[in-house]
Amino acid sequence: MAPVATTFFFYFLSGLAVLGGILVITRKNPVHSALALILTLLAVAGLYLMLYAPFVAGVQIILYVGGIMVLFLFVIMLVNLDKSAKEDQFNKQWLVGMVAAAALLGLFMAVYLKGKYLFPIQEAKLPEQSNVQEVAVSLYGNYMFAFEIASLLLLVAIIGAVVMAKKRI
Amino acid sequence: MAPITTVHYLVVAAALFILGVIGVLTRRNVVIVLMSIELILNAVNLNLVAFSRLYGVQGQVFSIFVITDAAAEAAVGLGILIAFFRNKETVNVDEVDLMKW
Amino acid sequence: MLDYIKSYLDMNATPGQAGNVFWATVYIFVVFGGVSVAVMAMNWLERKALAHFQIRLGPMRVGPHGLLQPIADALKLLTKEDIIPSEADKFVFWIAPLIILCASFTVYIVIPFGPTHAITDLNIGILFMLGVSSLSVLGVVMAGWASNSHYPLIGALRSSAQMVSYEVAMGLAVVSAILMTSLNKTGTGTLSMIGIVQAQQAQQTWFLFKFFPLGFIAFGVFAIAMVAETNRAPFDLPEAESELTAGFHTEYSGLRWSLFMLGEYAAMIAVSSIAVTLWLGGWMRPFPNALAGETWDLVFSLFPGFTFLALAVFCFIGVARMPKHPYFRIQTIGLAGFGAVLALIGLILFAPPVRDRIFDIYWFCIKVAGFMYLYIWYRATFPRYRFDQLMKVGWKVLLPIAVGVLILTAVMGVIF
Amino acid sequence: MTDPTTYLSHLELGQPDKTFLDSNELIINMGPQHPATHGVLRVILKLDGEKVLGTECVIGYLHRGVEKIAEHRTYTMFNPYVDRMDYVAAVSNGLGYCEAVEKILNVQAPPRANYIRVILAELNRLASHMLWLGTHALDIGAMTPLFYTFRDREEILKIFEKYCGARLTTHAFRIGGCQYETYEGFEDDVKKFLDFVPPKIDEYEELLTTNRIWVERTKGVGYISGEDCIALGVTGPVLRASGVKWDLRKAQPYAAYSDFDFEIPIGQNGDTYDRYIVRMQEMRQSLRIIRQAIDRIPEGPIMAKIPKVIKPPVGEIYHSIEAPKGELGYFIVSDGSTQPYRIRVRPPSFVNLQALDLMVRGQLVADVIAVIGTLDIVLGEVDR
Repeated sequence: MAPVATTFFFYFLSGLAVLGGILVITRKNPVHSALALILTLLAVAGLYLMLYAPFVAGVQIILYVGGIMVLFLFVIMLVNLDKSAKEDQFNKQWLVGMVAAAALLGLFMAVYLKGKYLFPIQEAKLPEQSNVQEVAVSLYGNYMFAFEIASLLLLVAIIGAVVMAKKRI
Repeated sequence: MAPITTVHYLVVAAALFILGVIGVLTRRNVVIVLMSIELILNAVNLNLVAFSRLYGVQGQVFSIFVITDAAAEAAVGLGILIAFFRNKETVNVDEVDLMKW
Repeated sequence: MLDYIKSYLDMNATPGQAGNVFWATVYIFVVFGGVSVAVMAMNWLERKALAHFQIRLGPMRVGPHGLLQPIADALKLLTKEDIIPSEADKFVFWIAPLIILCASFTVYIVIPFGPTHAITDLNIGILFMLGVSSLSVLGVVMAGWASNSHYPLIGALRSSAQMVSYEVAMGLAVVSAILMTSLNKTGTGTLSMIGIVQAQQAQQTWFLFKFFPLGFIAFGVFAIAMVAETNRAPFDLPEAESELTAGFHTEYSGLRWSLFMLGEYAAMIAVSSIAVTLWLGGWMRPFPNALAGETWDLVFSLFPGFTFLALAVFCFIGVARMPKHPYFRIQTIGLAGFGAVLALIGLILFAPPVRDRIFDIYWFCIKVAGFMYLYIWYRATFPRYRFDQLMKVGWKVLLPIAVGVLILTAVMGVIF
Repeated sequence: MTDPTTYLSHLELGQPDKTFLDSNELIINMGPQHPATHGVLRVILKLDGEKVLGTECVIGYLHRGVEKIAEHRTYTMFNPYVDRMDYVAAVSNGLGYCEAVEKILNVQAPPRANYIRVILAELNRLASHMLWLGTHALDIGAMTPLFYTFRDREEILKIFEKYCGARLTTHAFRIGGCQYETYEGFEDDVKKFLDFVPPKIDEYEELLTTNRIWVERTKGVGYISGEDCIALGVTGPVLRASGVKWDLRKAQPYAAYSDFDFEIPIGQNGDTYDRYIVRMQEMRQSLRIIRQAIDRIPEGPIMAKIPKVIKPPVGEIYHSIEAPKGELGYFIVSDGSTQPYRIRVRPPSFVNLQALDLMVRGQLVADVIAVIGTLDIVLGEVDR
């Protein structure tokens, strides 16, 4: 199935993503930030679908939005933030931070303008229907070791999170 | 309008990345800093997936690893946040000035 | 125009696959409208069935046997004052029910009512369903938080913990079913909802009976987890009336509250559809292998018509038993009219061209309706779990069983 | 509305659990408008997550000053008021009051009146326990038993209605006996009821006793030891479920209870499940008593000879009976006039409610509901 109205959806979704990103870093209330982040994540999932990566899009929704963001919201509710919402939201080095970010942006611009012609414009034909199979073959074939390491990482993270969050185990 | 090419996606990814960097560098609230890190990771993922259009499926595999990493990071980060909040009753990064308690 | 419709009807793909935007839109309206009607019917049915479990009559006043009660309820809820607590976070409070509603309705995009009767067939169908249905947790959490009140907050914390925990067991049970789809010559499985049913067709068995009792256990895990996932009795702690008044939607009223209810019932139907698709052969009629052949096909294709005729007969019995009093005249006429409409639909369903197209949808819906009845039955029978017991069941019972079944399924798949 | 923390300030609340976010204690008002507090009980819960650190009951929302009213009414006039205290067991209230006044007057109700009293009081105990079972099960989430128990309670109320015209606040007894002779067919009605109820009780037990979720929700929940019960003055099924064999019907028989053969069911564990079992057994024992009473009911007068104007001698008296919920006592001080100088009621619910805090500490919110249900309180009696 060929995507319809690609241009419109691209600008729509990327607009949503960037808007969400701006809201994330400007909102006072962390819950609003989290909602904005969810917006960004969903928009990015839509962009994945447009890039013929449905499996990554599914994983993005199920893990990021359904898992990680719920964790975030859960923690925001646990730590009562009413007091801190009234305080100054930006740290003292915010000017330095902005300058650094601007510098980074400049770097990106330079790289894009210079390297735009390095990679082929012609897209490789990735069959959408077998996307999941291809990802699976790659994941359990070439990247088997990395996959196992990732599982170990998750185990470590579980233990770490439990140790951190629980005072008395 | 011009057809959407990989460069377009890269620009979106760069914008998200910069937003994330600004968030990390300027915000005081740990939760929002962690969320900004998620933004950065997403920007990276978008780059990876965009390039996987050109060079094959490896980019998508890597983005899955990045998502795994993000989950681990969020779990540990929020765990630290809870431990920190329990001791100092605050979630501001610039008040994290003790190495132990 | 007619040719256009005809050409579509002869096509062998879902509108989404065919890239047919017009038909996809039509399907979306039909499916969403159908789900809304099903939710209303389910509402009435739950109240009636629960009442009869509990030696009551249930709604009897609005329409014959309370048939118009859902409409009256909907009107009442729509016209009710919409209260937003003054201390609430208005925007989040406003958007939370919409998120739940969207999450539970978006799922229907990939539900296959028949080989071509789906809005579209994503090749990550089941992943999409699980992912989107997990979004409703967000709505619950946001509703609880935005109300700025203790009971909703506790309800939200409970339900987010509950839904996230049971998602794990549910996902693992689903994986073992997906593993079964790969038991063919090429060894490639599928995540597509239509592909899963077709795999059952190809393997000549429902996955419920595959590797008996493995499929059965996986189905059982899913069936329990899906009740917990939709916050229904006996896992209805987030909205445990006796403990938390109404859980996360305590502060909601009127239209917004009805959106929560709509979302909840839609989610119930959606997860039941997953269960039917994965284990009960989706749109397939019972015993396609044992009772094969033209005759049996014909017999089973008469079921839809007979079902509606039976419902019509029920209505006419009800008409006969109506009290012969002028007060009940309108109700009697209404019930008779309803019966007549049902009988007419039944007769239409006997017509061969309709019969052949409605056949799959009928069997799918009947299986889902069975699950809906189970939900009501659970609610009438079981007391409520306590939170720690619920977590214990989720993590210490269902999860190990699901992992064990998954491993055993993989082993069996390699052996056979 | 007072700030809930002021109530809690004098409470010695347990140390917060360090395993959770201890900076985040929740103080929750459960009630007075809450589906599971059986009326207008307000419980202030101090929670640590889901764990209960302490409770404080705030009562008095239904206070009507019944005891004060008594000081301005004659003994006869006050009789209907007592029905309004424990309104689900009005007959027992009336029985206790009438017997207390009879005791201070030093008259004896005739045997037939005593038998009628026993039959009605035991029927009332059944009704009370049925109502308890239905609401308790509803609190724990099982909806259906409520309707079953109400269906069967209806039969009892029908008998009451036929006997004295009232279903709930019966005012069935008078000082000195009963006002009404049993109506025609009373014995048949009661006998029919006796055959009707045992299968129904089996039905309730079928629904709950072996139901896994029910057992998990009630076993080990709300434990209270026999010593604690005695120390707090807890009586009734709650006391008996903790293994103390104490029933006023046996310990100091009143009315005609000494004539009957019945057992006192006791439990061992003192948890919610045992209290449930004890009450179910008590229902069967009540049926046994009613059957004996209806078989042996003597003929004779139903009213003792008492003066038209009741003027008890100066003095004080305490009389208590075993109401469905525990020891229901009346302390009457008479100054020799037609009106009591003071009447103090010892309501079982009020005293049993004291045990709530002890029973729920360290347990979960859901257990508070179960324990409030298992204590079987009636707020009309707690607040009087």
